[in-house]
Amino acid sequence: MTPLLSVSDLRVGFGRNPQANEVVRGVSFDLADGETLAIVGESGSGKSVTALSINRLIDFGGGRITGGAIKLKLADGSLFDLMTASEPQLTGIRGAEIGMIFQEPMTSLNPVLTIGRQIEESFQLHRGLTGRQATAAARDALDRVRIPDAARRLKYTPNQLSGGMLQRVMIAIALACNPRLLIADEPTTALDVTVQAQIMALLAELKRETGMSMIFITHDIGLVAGIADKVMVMQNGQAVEQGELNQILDNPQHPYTQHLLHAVPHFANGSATRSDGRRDKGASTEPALKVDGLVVRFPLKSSFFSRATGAVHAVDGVDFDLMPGETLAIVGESGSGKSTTARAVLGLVRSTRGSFSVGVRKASAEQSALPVQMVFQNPYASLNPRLSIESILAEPVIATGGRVKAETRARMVSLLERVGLPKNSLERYPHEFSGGQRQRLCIARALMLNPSVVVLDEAVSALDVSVQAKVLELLVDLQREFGLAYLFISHDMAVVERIAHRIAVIYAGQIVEIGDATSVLSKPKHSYTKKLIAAVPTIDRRHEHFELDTRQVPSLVRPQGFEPAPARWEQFGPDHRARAEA
Amino acid sequence: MRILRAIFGHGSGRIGGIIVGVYLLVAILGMLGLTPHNPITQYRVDRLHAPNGAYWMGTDLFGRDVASRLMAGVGQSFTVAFFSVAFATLAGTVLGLAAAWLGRRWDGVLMRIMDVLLAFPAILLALLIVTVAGPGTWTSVVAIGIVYTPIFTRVVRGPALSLKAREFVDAARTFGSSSSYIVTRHLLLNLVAPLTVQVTLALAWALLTEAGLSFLGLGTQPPAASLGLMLSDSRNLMETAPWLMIFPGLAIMISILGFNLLGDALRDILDPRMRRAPA
Amino acid sequence: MNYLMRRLATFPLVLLGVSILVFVAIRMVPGDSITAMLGTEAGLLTPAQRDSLAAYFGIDQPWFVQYWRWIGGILHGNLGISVTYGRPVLDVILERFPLTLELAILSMIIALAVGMPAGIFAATHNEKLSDLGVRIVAMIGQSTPSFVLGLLIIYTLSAGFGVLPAMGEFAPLWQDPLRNLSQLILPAITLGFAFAASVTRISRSAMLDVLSDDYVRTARSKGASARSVIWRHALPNALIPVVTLSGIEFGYLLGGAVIVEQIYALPGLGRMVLDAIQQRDYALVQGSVLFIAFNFMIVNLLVDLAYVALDPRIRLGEQ
Amino acid sequence: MVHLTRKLLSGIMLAAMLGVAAVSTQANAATLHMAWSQDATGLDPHKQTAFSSLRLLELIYEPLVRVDASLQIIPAIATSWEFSKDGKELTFKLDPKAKFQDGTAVTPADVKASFERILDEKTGAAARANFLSIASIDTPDAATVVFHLSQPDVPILTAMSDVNAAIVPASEIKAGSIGTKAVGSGPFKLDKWDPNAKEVLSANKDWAGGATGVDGIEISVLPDEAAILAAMRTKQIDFALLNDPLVATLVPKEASLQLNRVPVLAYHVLQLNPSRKPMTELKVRQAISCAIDRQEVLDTASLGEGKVTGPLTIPALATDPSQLFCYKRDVEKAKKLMSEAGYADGFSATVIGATGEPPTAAAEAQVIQSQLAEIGVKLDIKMMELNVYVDAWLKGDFDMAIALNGGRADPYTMYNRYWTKSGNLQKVANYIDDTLDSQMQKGRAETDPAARKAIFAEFEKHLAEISPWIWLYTSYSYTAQQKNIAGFVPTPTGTLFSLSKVTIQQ
Repeated sequence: MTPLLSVSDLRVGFGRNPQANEVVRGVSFDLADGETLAIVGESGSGKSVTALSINRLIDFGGGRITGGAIKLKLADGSLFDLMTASEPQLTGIRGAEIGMIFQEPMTSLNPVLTIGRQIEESFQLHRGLTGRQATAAARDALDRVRIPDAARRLKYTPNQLSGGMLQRVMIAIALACNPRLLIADEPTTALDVTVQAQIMALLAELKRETGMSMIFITHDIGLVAGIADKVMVMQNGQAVEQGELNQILDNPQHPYTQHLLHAVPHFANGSATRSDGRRDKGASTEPALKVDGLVVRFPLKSSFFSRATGAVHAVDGVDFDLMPGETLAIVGESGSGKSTTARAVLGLVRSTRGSFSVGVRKASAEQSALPVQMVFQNPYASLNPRLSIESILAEPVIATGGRVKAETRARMVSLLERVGLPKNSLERYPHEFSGGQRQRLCIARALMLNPSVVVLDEAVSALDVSVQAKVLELLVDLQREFGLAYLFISHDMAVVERIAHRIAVIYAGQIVEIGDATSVLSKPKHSYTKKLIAAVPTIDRRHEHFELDTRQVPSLVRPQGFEPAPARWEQFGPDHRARAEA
Repeated sequence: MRILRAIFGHGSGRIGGIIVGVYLLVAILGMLGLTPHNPITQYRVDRLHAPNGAYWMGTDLFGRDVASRLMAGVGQSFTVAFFSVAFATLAGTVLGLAAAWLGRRWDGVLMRIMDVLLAFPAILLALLIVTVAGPGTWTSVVAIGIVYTPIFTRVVRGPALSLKAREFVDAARTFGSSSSYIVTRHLLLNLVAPLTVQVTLALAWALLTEAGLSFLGLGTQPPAASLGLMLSDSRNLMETAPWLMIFPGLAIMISILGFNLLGDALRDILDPRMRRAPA
Repeated sequence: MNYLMRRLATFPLVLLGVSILVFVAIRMVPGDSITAMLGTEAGLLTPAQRDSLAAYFGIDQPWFVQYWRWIGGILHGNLGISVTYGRPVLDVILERFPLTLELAILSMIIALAVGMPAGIFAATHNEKLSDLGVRIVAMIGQSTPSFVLGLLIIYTLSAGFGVLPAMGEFAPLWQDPLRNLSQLILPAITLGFAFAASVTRISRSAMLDVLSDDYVRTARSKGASARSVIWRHALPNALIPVVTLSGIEFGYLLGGAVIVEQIYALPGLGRMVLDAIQQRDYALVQGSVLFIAFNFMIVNLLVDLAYVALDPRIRLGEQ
Repeated sequence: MVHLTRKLLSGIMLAAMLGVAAVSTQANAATLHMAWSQDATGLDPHKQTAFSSLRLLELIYEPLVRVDASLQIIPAIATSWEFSKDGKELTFKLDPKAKFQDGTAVTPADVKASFERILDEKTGAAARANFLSIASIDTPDAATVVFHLSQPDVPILTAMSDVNAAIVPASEIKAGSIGTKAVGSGPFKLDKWDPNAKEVLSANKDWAGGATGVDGIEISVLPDEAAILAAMRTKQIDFALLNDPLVATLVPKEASLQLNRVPVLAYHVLQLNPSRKPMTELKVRQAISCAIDRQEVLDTASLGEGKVTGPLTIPALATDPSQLFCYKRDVEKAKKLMSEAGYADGFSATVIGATGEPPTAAAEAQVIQSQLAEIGVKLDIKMMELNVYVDAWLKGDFDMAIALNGGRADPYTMYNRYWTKSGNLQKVANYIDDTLDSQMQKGRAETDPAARKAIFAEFEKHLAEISPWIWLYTSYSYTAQQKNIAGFVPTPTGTLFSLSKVTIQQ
């Protein structure tokens, strides 16, 4: 039987001379009716380019297909040659036969058009529906992706919906005309983990309903387990391995696949937590950082002249302590207040209430001028592109009133070496480094002042998975070596599992569960923690049926003068407690 | 050097770069007096000669060599354009950075003052300044400079505000870097690119504004030549001696073309979005 | 609404600044109403004659008294009396304003009607020869001083073809629309040429930016045709910079186009102010500058409101 | 898209052409369409001194007498006039037909009230200075006015020919409406005035001078003279006043147009400031006079449109310039004079000029700059907005000034402000000696024309020799007209009064 889609020896290049700048170098695969192929790879592997070549959108992105063949089987069984098709022919195929969804739902929908119009367009283009008919069809499409109150939502513009909702709208658009092939290009990467679970569930369900085929592109091999029939692993523009799901996951042949499966953090329900440096119950060491009743509120004003009418309670009564040499991970989803907490500790946002005390470090003879330092999420944004690495590393020293002396330079060199960067880095500029290297630079910069506490705000989230693993290793090594205390802010449970000694789960500005990492991850007590953990994809849960949940994150806006009720805590172990639920 | 190579690797940048380069050369020659004739010497027996072997671009009402005046005029016009744009850039950068960095009340006050200048009809502002101070090269510089200051202030303030919210500024704050350090190294250094683009485009406007001021008799003072003055002096001789309008007119147009091409090229080269890797 | 109130609240402040600036500046210029009227003959006046003329022109008081009187008048809706026109300043301004407004609107229509299609055409033919052609024409448009273009048009039409729209004796739109249009079309083209060139360039670059946005890719993935992608998806998003530019330019044009009005002998605001400066008609200069500044601010506000209409993401007043 | 653009473009062009065609065919036979580049600045005939205001007011108001094209005094409101033997009494007989445009007759009381208004310091009339010798005014009967003078004053009659001495209704003076309402006795009534845009004049049917040749005049203000020429080419304008010789000289090239030019009394002059070093030195001033080639200034700045002149520009009194001091350029002599004065190496000075006033000012300054450079005088040119210039000029705040000064039909009226000890503009002229002052006083009292001519010839010779100013040339007053316009007589005073008899031929 002929496959639905057959790609053979696909080559794609960019620029003036596409043959010389090939990004995809000879990729071949077949996709049968109703089958799901997952393409896995890190950035630059050519997986997205491969996907965009299938419906020839790559033509508009500056790319040129330099060789190979792409054939699509149409409904009548005839073969359609996508390589030689004219642009008008292709517009007839796109949307009708091949639907596509993208990574960033926020930017992939036209910001100035209502979502209704954007869905209707598909029906107009391929079904010739207009007016009320098109509107009705659009409403049905929204219903189909489980968006409640569809009729009203049709009139919304994208900015009025959350990322998860928008990705559903995207799916509704892509599936409007019941294409037989859906290409999903990292559709959940930009989403929170619970939302990701919902989208995955939706895709799986729709696939069952329609019997369509799917190409699912992701960097997260853990995600693949839940949805794919076949897996293709890509590296440097080539498919290094492809085969059945179980075969790839259980018996990988290529070293790169093995690396992806084993060297990269995957969530293991608390079984992969650190065994070193556990909190010593008896010891009465001073905490490196103690946070007491932290509250951060942003007043809301309804007009220039009037007083504040309410406030966004971004952080609402958070306390924790952090011992030297310990990692406390604060996990939560976007908008939960985890980053605000970190920024408040550093003084980047003004706390409304609460106190911090920073313990003096005893391990080191040198007194640090500023005991708390921070590493930011985006290594591309946190280094000034116009300064040399030397200036960047010198800045904390200058800022604290120091002079750049020979010993300062020596410290720079040794730190660079310690974080694994070449010695000649000092004269270079940030753009000459990769993302992972830049994050190492940020770490080196944070260590310049010899701090006792380092706040790591999503410090590895923006990195490719294999780089992530290495940076995590570096962080653990540095912690041991310098006795650093880490406040590790993250949304990624797999990463947290690898580095945290203790975990605090934060939800709507409040800590709902805190305690020993193993205990929290393996025996979550609070319903939110449970939900969070259940949503994390793992290699072990294959073809699992995700549950759909359409609840939104609660609003953090409270009326003026509102104070939350004092928390009641339930203790579940020597170092594990959760907020009592009503 | 890197930027020069980039400009010459860019299609329209190459053309713009060459044009501006040639003009700079001509301007320098003109200012050094290395012209075929003395630009202000009146060969009064040769008045209003059409272009010929001795006078490549003809002579004017006074029998002065148009080619030489054109060279001196390019020098003069470029001087006014450069200094006025430098004035506006400097003032606009300082004010824009101050508004963005100090924020709140300072921002409000400074931007309201800029609003006043912006809302004030530009040509009238220039006219009043020139009338009060008396016309001349430096008055034109100040007048054009003041007119463009609010524009530069806005150009600086916007990106400065977004830079202020960037993570590397947050990082600097966590070390306790001083305001002056953050403003100069983190904000200003990153504003160089957008400012460069704005400067090339503003140079083109400044040339045109200088011509407009000269048309109203408020620009360069005779017998010195500027492109605008030559052009406006030629207006009633357009029929008698068309070359008096054609050459300075072309000279202005081509120079502005050059600046615009260069500005566009710089925008392409310096705009990170243009370097965005294809998805 | 709040935003609107807040913006409007800054108006008096800015206008106060403008009023002080214009008041001080115009008085710093040497010469006064008397020398403007009499020229060198003013030297023949006896001191008593000068005093009585100064009283007639209302420049006999110290400047702060004059300013106070003027501001007091404004608060009662009275911008003063123009000494050249012998009529209330506001009447004179409002008589000239329709022409300026009409000219500004016409030039903007020309600029948008020519510039936008040209810019979109260039953007969709990016880096091709036709793109280069459009860009060069646009740059020539931006680099031609309006007086050169105006004089060339007048000369070519009158000497070459023996036709020219009626000069002087301007006919308002409501009296004689055809004559009015014929008088304004050439000035509008003169102004619109450079304006259209700017619009071309800005719409080209905005379109190029937008065409590389993600949602355009989404539209293509739906199977939208090239035309639909441009007109339905890209254009509404590319409009904001065009609106900004047109708004600013329009705001400037509402202040009058001195040079073009002079060449085409149009009794617009720009020439009126220039004449008023030359005739040292203080009340008229002050009143009209204030009026122009007010218009400029209103146009800016409208541009900001247009953003909201164009782009639902923009909420005004958020920092 | 391309199609759309093309359609739009052609649509716009079509609209433009249609409009153009529709407008260029309209014409009103009985109305003279006129254009000038500068508009009147006000309507009070006693206060307005600007050239453009006078040209308008002369069509509306009448003085007692007028001067004709040869500068002879001719009747206006007065049919006859007579000086008493001692020259201290001047008697006018008024035209009984003279009527104001409101229908009332012009009476001796109106004349008396008008002159009293001029003499009243509260009026602020600049022309008051010319009438200070009036001691009292008698109105013995309904047609006679007698001026009693405090001293013999022959030039006062010429001064009275100026529209600044126009007769206005006593009732309007009382009402205080002079300047807001134009009620004169002249050939045209002002129907509408839109300052800096246009004037509409209609024929005054009751005018004592008879019927006018046209029913009305519509004057458009076209600020750009090249645009005036363009409008004349397309026959929109019948008659125009031009200032710029560069534009005027293009008129004869058009077959359908005619250029009228007449030498005027106004003179282009380089005013030195003899109160400033080194112009305090007679030899320096003379050196400057000798170093300047006046013909070349005229040829270059004004395309030769004019005539080199000495201080006197009135044809009947003027001396042949070639007989004046150093009117032939003599650089050697100039250098010699300079070194005698101790300035062999020259000096630096600033010359001021008004932008566009006259249009040739900048060009004159540049030629003079270039000529004076040859004797080591380095001139710095500063062009200023007219009012700024006037301000500096009146304060005498300049080293040298390029000026176009107005001329009068009588040399005393023209120069007493500068070259008498009590002259109002002594602070501008900054030079006076006994010879000049006594010559002026003699010329003022002398009633015999031949004797006057001799006195002023001496005056002129002396003035040229001591060179406080360097008189350059007189230019032409230009009017351009369609060839079917008949009856216009240009005069040296620049008046357009003869438009009252102009006709349009079909």
